[in-house]
Amino acid sequence: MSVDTTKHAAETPDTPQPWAELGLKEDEYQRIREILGRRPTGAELAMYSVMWSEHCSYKSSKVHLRQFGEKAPASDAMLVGIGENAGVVDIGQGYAATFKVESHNHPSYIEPYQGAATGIGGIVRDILAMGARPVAVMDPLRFGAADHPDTRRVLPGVVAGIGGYGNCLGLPNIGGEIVFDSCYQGNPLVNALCVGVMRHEDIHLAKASGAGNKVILYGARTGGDGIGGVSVLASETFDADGPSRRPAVQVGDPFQEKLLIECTLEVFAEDLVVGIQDLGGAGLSCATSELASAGSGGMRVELDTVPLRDATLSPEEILMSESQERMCAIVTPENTERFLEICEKWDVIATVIGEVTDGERLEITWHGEQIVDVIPGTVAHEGPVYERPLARPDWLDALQADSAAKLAQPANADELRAQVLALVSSPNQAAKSWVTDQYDRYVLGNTVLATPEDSGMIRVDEETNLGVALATDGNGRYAKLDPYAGAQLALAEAYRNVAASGAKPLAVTDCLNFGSPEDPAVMWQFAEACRGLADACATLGTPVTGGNVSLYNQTGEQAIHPTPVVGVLGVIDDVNRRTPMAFREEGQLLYLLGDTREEFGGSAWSQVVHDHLGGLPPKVDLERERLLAEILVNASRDGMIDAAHDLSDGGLIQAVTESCLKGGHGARLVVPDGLSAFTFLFSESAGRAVVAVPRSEEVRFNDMCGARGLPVTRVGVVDGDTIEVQGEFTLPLAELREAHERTLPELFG
Amino acid sequence: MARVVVDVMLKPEILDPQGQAVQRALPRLGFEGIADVRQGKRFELEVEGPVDDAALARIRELAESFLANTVIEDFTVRVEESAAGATAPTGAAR
Amino acid sequence: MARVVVDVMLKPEILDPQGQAVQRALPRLGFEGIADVRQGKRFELEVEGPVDDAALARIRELAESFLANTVIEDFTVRVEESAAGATAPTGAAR
Amino acid sequence: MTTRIGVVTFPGSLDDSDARRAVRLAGGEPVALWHRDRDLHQVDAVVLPGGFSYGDYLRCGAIARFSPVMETVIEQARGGMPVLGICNGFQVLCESHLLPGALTRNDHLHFVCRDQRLKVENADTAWTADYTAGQEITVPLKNGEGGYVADERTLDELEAEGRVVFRYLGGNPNGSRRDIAGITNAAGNVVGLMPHPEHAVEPLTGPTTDGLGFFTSVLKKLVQA
Ligand SMILES: Nc1ncnc2c1ncn2[C@@H]1O[C@H](COP(=O)(O)OP(=O)(O)O)[C@@H](O)[C@H]1O
Ligand SMILES: [Mg+2]
Repeated sequence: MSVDTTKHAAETPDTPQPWAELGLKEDEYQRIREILGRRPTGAELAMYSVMWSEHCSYKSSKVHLRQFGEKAPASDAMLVGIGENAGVVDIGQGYAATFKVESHNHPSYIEPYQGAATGIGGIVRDILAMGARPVAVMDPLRFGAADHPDTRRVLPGVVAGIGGYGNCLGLPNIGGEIVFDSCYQGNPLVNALCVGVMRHEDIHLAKASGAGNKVILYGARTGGDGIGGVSVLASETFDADGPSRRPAVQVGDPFQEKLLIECTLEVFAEDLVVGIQDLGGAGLSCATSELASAGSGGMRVELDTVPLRDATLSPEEILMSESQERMCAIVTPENTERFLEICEKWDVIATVIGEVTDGERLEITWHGEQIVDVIPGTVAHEGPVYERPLARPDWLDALQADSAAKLAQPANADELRAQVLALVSSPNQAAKSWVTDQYDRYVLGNTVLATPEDSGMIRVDEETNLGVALATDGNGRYAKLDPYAGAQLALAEAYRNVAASGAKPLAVTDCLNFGSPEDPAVMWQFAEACRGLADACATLGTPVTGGNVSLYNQTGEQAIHPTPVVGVLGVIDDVNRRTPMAFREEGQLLYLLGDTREEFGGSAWSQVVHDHLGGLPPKVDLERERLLAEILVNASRDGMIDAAHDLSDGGLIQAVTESCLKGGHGARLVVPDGLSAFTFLFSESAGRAVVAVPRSEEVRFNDMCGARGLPVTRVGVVDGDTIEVQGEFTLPLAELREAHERTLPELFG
Repeated sequence: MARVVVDVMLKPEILDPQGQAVQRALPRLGFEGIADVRQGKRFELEVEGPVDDAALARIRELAESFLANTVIEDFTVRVEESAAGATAPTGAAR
Repeated sequence: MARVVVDVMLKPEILDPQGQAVQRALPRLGFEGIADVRQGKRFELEVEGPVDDAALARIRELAESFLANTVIEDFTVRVEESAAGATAPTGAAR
Repeated sequence: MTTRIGVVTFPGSLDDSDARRAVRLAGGEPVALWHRDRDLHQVDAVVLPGGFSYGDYLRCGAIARFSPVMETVIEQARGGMPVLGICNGFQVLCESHLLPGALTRNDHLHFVCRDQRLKVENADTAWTADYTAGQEITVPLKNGEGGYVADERTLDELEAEGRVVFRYLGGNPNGSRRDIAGITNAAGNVVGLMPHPEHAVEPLTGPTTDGLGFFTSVLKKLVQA
């Protein structure tokens, strides 16, 4: 079969092309013809279609994401901002950290193991491409109802895939989330975060410059996997014999990725690359067009030199393939030999597939014939931008009016006790060790804190004990009730978690998981969440450095809860000063920081006890969050507290239970004046944390809080082997532990 | 008791890192002349009662829904002839 | 190009947790009458050149020293009859 | 002069830098050894670290066993050089037949990462002399294929000769026969175990510092030698 060359395309303007099958709209196809001044070749059409897909072009979300840049607080920490593979922040002592969260939702539903595994693989390559050594991963997950049969299929596969890939890669898994809600039935969310560290001078960017420099593709051979995966559409091949389906499922090879990491780091160490880009969604189409458009010149690529796993692939398929574990580097001719040598050392296949030119076009040939001739920027950055219609959902008023305040509260101490047990054993609040024990948290030997701590913490420098802390959060129930507040609460919680472990929050990444952008109600939720997050970042002084958008998360007409997942990175000068969550010493005093109000909208209590979602989420007070964080960080630095745990879903009793179980010590709690025991235990008011203060520090700690104006209430003492709420009930730790720990093994074990 | 064997292999177009790892190791072990290696799974089911068409149909169903992941794998089902020592992997071939 | 298949199974006396997990799941899937399940590995080697006795002997050696761990596993080696569609797992049985 | 302890890096090794750190914290000089290099660079002992050598495709440790560096390690181990195989390293030692038996898929079929209590059964090997027999230690365990198996005769022999070095306490995490977590060869210079002592060498990052004893043991032994 002859290839569709640019010459042929110019001569045959009327040849029908499968633009619709590739997911392009008629006006988008016309726009491509305008840009080119002729019809696109098959290869060009392939490139434009994947690069202009929602996933790659952010066509529906772009107008809203802009706020993250426009409203971003001035921050000296930001070294590289939105637009690159991942943002980079200065963490001091000459170090920089880069981190980002991405989604792999749809692939993980189709093939849970491989979908989740390749999700880890993809985000790790993004971090690597910035010049950093990846040092840890996290995995915020959402599944359908815990007892639904399909969750039994999806969850174990996803968890095994994340573990199988991450463990084999040698990256500690230091945290994440597992949330069950029937809104994710048929549409689980598999988000993956990776963090890497480097020296400032090692930052690399995805750009091709310097005419004559070589374009080197290295890593796995290119196969037929994942073609069209990125556009989530049927992937017709261009064969005249009619469409043949290629599998959209990509299979990961973590061993290959481990070699890719080591090889790439060695190449960085010898300063051999001018620019570098990972191959993720849209494969070579993305890598070549992005590298070329960011650089100074053009690029020429001989596509037939790409090493293939399947010799029958067409040039279009090679351009669209999403085969995993590949990278693309720009290397000067002088350094090329050394680059190839290092690849050989690591058994990594590396091939010079083209070079940077002094022109301005991206030209791709196939056995000597030109099949692509484009201005790369038109592929990479000039995709369509939509101002999709927005409409506040018509059901929202009714939902917000359905307040949780009218739900029956426990009538007596026995009921209160029973509800505590129900809460801590409910799938969302139960211990997650059945999952997290499948992840290696020790590898690399720098894990200072990991699950189930408030944040994961990694030592960056063994000499100085500089470290970073990370937490991810997102509460779809809150966001459903109010997406603006929900996004802010997600940020506030992650921010608070980082501070609770003693680190100063610095910067943000986010993964915005929403339904179909073609539904104005969903688009409104999305717009509100973006606005909320951007405003909150401005107030908290933590810029968004990068992230990901995942749309079309819905089953039929039913969209998932809007689920903005927010990751916060913090820095700690000396990891020895970290604050763990466990209550470790009898006699230490328990203080509740912040204000507790009757706030039950979207709460875990309302879900577990009443299967209810309605009303308004807890009030957001970002100034309070900021103050609380300052107090937590200062207290940690000055050794005033021995344990801290932030309060979030499930309220105080959930937090105290977790800290008691972790430390193996009980607690005696006293209900503060002015609060009912019920509100004290279950309220989800934001901006709160519970801390354990050694008696010797009590005065100093109280003085500090008083001077800064943070409400602080003494609520109890670490004591014995029960949790006793004075005047109400006593629960033996053993009984709590049993309730808390048996749920997941029973469901999935 | 009859034995039914279900062989499950990755579809040809799906990456098989395991088979590739074996293949890459061959030259180091002094083996030449093996162009490709694919690694899959073999299930041996000991079936009570007669293995008639109905039983085989049920086992096919089992293979399709459970033993194989048909998103990425193909499978075959066959009754193993109990006599043929060559195919019964019960003793190491020497 | 000929295909040689090497089947590797855990020795009968070695616990096979994967086979057991399959077996335990059968009742839940509504399957009765399967007395035992063992899970092993299947390697498909594409051999260049003729598969004569010498070639087979070398592949046996490969299986013995590399593909199987004979401390815990048994193996068999056989040439796959290229015609017999029934045993070539290239398409899902239906 | 400090004692040189080699830590092999195979492609896919993961805990090699941790093993080197442990050697350093114990007072030795860690020396990185490369899988393609037969030369052991005058090290006095060798650690085969955890990880997924060559992806652990086929079987854990099966491909690593045939690497050039292992030719020399096997030879020197037979000559009495102390060799410690941790997790994947243990699997490599079994595949190399320096230690009997094999490691199979965990009986529950999941990867497991947890802090594991162990009983030191043999405090006379090159790597355990700093412990006392019967001592309890806690170190991380993390593996997917850690079930130790061998035929009954081999197991009886191991027990009779005191070659079971560690046993799991507080629950068998992977279905290992007779709760065996680690074993030694007859000479006591080659030790393999599934748990990771190199991850229990600093209070900051490990559950305990119980793992340091492995490295101090061998350093003392080598100085005495
Ligand atoms: N929700 C978001 N918030 C902030 N930045 C985002 C978001 N979604 C995407 N981005 C940024 O847009 C850029 C392009 O994203 P993407 O194409 O997904 O990158 P990659 O292909 O490297 O994964 C990246 O810099 C990414 O961080
Ligand atoms: Mg990228």
